[in-house]
Amino acid sequence: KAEETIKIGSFLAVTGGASFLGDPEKKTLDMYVEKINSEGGVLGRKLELIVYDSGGDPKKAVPFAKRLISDDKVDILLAGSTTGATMAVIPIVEKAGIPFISFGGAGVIINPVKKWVFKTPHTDTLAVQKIYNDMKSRGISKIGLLSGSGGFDKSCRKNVLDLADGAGMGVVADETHGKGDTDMTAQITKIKNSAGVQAMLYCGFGGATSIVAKNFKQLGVDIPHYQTHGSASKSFIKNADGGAEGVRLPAAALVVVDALPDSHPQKKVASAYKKMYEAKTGSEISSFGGHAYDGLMLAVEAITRAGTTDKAAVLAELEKTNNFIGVDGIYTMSPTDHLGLDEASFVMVEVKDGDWKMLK
Amino acid sequence: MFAEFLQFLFSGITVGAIYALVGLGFAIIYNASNVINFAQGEFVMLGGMGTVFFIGLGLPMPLAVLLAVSLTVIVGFGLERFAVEPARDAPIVTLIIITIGASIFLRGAAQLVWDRNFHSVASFSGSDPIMIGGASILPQSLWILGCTVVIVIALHMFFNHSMTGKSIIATSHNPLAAKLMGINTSMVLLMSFGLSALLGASAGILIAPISLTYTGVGIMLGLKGFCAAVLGGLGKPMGAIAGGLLVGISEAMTAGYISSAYKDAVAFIIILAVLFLMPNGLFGGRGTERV
Amino acid sequence: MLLEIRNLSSQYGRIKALRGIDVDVDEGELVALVGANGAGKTTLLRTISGVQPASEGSVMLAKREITSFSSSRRVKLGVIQVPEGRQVFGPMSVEDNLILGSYTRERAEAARTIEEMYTRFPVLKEKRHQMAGTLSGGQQQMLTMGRALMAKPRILLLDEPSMGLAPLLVDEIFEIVSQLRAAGTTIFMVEQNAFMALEIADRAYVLEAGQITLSGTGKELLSNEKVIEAYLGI
Amino acid sequence: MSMLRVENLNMSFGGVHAVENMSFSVIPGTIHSIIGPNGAGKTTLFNLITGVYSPSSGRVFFNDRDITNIPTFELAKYGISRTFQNLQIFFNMSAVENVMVGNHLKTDSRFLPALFGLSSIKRGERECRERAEQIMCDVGLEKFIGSDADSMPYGALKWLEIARALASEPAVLLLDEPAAGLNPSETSEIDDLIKRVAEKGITVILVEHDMKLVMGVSDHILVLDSGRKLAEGTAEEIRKNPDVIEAYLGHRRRAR
Amino acid sequence: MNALSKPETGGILSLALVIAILPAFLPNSFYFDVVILVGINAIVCVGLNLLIGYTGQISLGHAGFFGLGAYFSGILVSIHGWPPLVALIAGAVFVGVLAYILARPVMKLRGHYLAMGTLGMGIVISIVLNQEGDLTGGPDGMPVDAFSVFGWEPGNELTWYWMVGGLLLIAVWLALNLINSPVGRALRAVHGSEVAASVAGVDVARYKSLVFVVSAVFASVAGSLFAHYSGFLTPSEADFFHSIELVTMVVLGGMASVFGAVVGAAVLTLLPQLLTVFHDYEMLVFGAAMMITMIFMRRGLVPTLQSAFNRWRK
Ligand SMILES: Nc1ncnc2c1ncn2[C@@H]1O[C@H](COP(=O)(O)OP(=O)(O)OP(=O)(O)O)[C@@H](O)[C@H]1O
Ligand SMILES: Nc1ncnc2c1ncn2[C@@H]1O[C@H](COP(=O)(O)OP(=O)(O)OP(=O)(O)O)[C@@H](O)[C@H]1O
Ligand SMILES: [Mg+2]
Ligand SMILES: [Mg+2]
Repeated sequence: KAEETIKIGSFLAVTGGASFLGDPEKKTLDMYVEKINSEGGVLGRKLELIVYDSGGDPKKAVPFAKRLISDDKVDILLAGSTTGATMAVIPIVEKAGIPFISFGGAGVIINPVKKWVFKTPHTDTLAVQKIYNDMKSRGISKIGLLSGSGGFDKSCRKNVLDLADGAGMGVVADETHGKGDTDMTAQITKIKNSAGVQAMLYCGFGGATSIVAKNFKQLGVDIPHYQTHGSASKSFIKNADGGAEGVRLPAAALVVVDALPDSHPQKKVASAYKKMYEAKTGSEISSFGGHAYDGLMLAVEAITRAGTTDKAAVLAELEKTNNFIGVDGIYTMSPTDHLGLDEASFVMVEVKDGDWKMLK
Repeated sequence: MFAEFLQFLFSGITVGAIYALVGLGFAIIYNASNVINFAQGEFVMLGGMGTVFFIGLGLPMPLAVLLAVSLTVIVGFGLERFAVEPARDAPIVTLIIITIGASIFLRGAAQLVWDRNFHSVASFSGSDPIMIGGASILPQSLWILGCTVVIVIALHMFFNHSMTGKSIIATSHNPLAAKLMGINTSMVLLMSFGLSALLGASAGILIAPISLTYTGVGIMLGLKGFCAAVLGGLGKPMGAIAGGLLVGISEAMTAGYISSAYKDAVAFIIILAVLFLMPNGLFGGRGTERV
Repeated sequence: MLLEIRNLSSQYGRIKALRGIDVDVDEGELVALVGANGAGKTTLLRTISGVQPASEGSVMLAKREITSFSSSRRVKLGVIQVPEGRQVFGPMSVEDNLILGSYTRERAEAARTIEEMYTRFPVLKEKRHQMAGTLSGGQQQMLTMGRALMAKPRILLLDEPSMGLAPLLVDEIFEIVSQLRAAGTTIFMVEQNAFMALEIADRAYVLEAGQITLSGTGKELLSNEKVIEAYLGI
Repeated sequence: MSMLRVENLNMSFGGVHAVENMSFSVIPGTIHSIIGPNGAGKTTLFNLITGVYSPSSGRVFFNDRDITNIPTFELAKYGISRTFQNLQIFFNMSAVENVMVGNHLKTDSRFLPALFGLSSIKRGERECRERAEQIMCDVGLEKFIGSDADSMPYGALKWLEIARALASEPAVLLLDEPAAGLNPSETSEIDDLIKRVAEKGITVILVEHDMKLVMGVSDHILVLDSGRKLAEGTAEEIRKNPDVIEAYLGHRRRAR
Repeated sequence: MNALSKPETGGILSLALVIAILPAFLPNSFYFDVVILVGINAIVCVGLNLLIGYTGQISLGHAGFFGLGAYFSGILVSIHGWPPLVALIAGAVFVGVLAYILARPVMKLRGHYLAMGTLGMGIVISIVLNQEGDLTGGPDGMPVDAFSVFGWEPGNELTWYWMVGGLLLIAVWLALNLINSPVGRALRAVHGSEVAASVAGVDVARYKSLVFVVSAVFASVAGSLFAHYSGFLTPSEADFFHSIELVTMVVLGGMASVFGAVVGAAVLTLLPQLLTVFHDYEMLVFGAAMMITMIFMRRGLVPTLQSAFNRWRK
């Protein structure tokens, strides 16, 4: 029936400690659903978006997922700002059999592959690989690791440790800080004083990224400082109060879109998204909203190709996604790859004069 | 080696002073009303976020600070009048729940009015670290320490040597008798919430350059501030300072020498150990209940 | 009349504790109030000092209607109550307790009065730095008395001042009450020690179940059959 | 033969000697009063005997067993019960339940049977309640049987405390100023009660400032002053003792 | 007949009735899910109320016991392959022993110091669950196998519903038994006056420990159930906010009221679901609702409504 809407269900960390993820994600979804509807919808049907605020709490995410599936009867889930919330609902999603595109960061979400679960953000695995490659090119082989205690932070830390051997890296210090900590000088001092340390890598996101950068500078540590795509937002640079200078990190092309050459395949998509987001919300883009953009577009693509919202058909089409250009990268999925991005979708950037500078 | 220790110490003192300032806010309200105000962390948030907001409007820093503090004090008054006063003689837990409700309410309101991003506030006097014995400390940390010392001395004088201060304490111990002495107890309560809000807001502004600020900043700080206040012995300004520093330093030392993964746990274990040995905190003294 | 109470009623929730009370206390008079447990004596004093709202009727002080005044305003006008049951500020020092008694007065004057109190109650001087909560029952009773006197009351409302006191001290308290009265302080006193109270009182009222049932001079009531049976236990 | 014996008991609170070198003994089945000026250490002595405080030094014996430092709840098993100068009522319970708590040691309070609501527990409860109601009637609280403690007047609460103490079927009952705040006719009811209790063979230790009451009921009187023993003897001896008159009674003849 | 006239018996029968007829009004599995969560929370709250409401001892750390029970089941069943029922009991025993060890020092604290002590205890537990990633999966959580007893599995929501409903009834029954026994009276006496209770022969420290352990075991069992029901655990089950939530349930429903605990759990579990219509105003409304209820019904929902009802009947 043409009148029937296509229901998109979502639960996001709109408030709470991870709201810097959920907030732009929600805004992006709202914005583009409206845009798509004004352009006639999908399969001639309007999209209907139902968003619940999980506050980033996995415990709250679970009942919302159940509610979306069995009460709201949505056709697809585009949800889960954090890894924790995503992981908590996976058993439900798998049991119910409904396509689920997560915006959670960690690789564990799709690795091992779960039948119904996809994700759009680059994994920390990719990020760590990218960072290791950059380090190797600078002759760095011994690093000190600092990580926060959130889900993403821990998963990232695990990757750093797991991939180290293969990449010929040695982790000589492994420090963590707590949620809401306001000072990491003790940890950084320890890293600084570890024997043979050549660079520091920080796994984490949110406000802590700036504090780490500030403390790093305050302590006058003079080794290279790496962070992850979790820090890829302008506020990281701004809030670090000068401490971000020289920090290197892998980021989506979206983050440095203005610096991209016109020939870059993502330039067009990313600029359009950036323009629209900034015009509509009046705030600066972050790469997190981009995850939601890609998720929505992937879903729309798959549904359009399938010509139906039948869940199995949409699942099959999602797995057939091929060279889809999103703001996070170019997706090519398969039944064994529910992310579809590779290391190439990251660009390595360095903070220079208060802005991102693309390396090479 | 010593430089490392010194660095941990500086780090601990900085964080500890922040906890202490928040803890002081708990102490003041407790002194007047025996209420533990779990919305204290939101005062800290309002101070910081308010300053960011007013600076964003293009106002100069001092004016923004003034307005942010005033805003917080007004919220403090409102909290007392509309949430705490009507439930004055309710049991401890009920009041805890009310103030937790208030903190959720205030956080929700702040998120609605402002955004949910992290913001920084410029340091008061530059951000070039000062080196002492091979360890570095930020000028802002010295600001925090300085203000903490001034505030605690002022509070100590106020509570122990001024009639108004004494009337606040008297009100908390025996509101009926306080009324019979001619103390306007409802005014005392109002003032104590205002004072505590003022302190919380100041803490929020002082630490914003170090810790960044956002609408959720009050949760963890409020909790740690509560630890500081209890550890030192409730209602004792000096105790809150000692408690804050103890928590801060033990966190930093644990992170430095034992395990950063368990630094929060160690801090709490120290608190538990202290309470087990001294059930009324470090400076709480003995109970005075007689039968 | 310094204190005029007309048709005063007060209640706790739905429990009526006072119904239509009329009481007069003249300038310089010592008036006693006797009654059984739960008769409403404390409630009457609380209503006069403003910590318990009146549901009906009026309280006048020196021809001035004060029914709607807050307790702190009444204290400023000199209405001072010594509450029942030793309401000291437990964790504060004895001295601080006394100082708080002079909350509404000048500091310098208060300093002088505190020395008076120490001469009147030497134990308090001895224990000036001790926490009030650790005093013995009788010592606390003296403290509340001293604390009230610190305010230089115009009318002193005493709620069972001799409760829990040693005989010697009971005598002393009554002695103090007589002295205060001789010095012109108006006193309205609730007392279970009906003998002594009626003996020194100019006039007295009997309160039963929230109503005044008898009144007269102290001597009259002392010889009243009903009073003797109900309150003197003979 | 003494029921309760105190030997060289000392208690000080940071410099204040509340009880100093106190020794005395109490003969079973008698009414033993302790009087003395305010702050003489009477309540402190009660607190030491009942284990609320532990003494700085000295011993307390009960039927020749050393009970110094035995925790309060254990002492209840020996049959020591008391009331408090500052009332300690369970305001979160009804009046009857207050008295039933007094009977705690005589009721079956094993955890698992209680948890599973075994009928033996239910039966015990019924009996306990009946006994409590009986005691309330005995002390004249029958009209408060259905009341909540927090709605009772002060005077009634004093009786409630006594009822609760009696519910434990004590061998010795310590009363701390039972008549304070009561008027003379109410005090004479206390007088009756104490006598009745003593008739049942319960030893009574009484702290009280109402001399009419004390002089009337006591078999033996101990006078304390500043934590020390000032005098000891029968009512007649005490009444005439010049030290006691000087420190405590005063010269004015009181209460008739 | 006599038993029926008692208010508690009436209460337990009404509760049973509600549980029995509720499924007829639940349109789909989502509603079952919410109601099952209500049941699990209610079990914790009934236990917690024994501690907070009746004995007057605050605990801001009970989610720690809930989380420990949950992880005990999760780890023993999913990693070590224990039978779930055995794991549940083992978890309860472990938590009981832990609570017993902690009880003596913790229960010595009073008022806000006790609040701090229990809060610290809960936080330490939650930090351990967060940090011991090899065992617990860390902050990302861990999946848990389905529940089964001798091969029987409560496959769908309806079976879970009956199971949790039954257990809730048992929990309420046990709690009522305890409260209406000498043990319960002793607990309330401890609340009223510790010194007077001990004069009456109540071993205050022992009773406090006892009720602490009982409430911890209730929480642990509910935690185990939750682990198997939800199939996934994260350390947030044990965190400070969950503890606060549990206490709020107890206080909101009504302290010293067993049915209050059940009602409180229901209200606070349902409320977030109802408030989703307010979108951005959700937190605002939630906070305001908490404050307003506690200000105007400070004894909690059930006791306030109960006395209003009694007055109306008179
Ligand atoms: N806070 C209260 N709430 C409810 N009822 C109360 C309260 N205070 C007193 N009452 C009731 O009011 C009545 C009068 O009490 P009040 O304390 O005035 O008596 P009283 O004459 O002072 O007695 P006492 O000699 O025991 O001090 C009593 O029945 C008492 O139970
Ligand atoms: N916990 C305490 N801390 C400090 N001093 C105390 C404490 N308890 C009692 N005292 C002191 O010990 C002395 C004896 O007090 P106690 O209460 O035993 O006197 P009492 O004989 O019962 O007097 P009253 O007849 O007035 O009740 C007093 O001087 C009192 O100040
Ligand atoms: Mg009275
Ligand atoms: Mg005494």
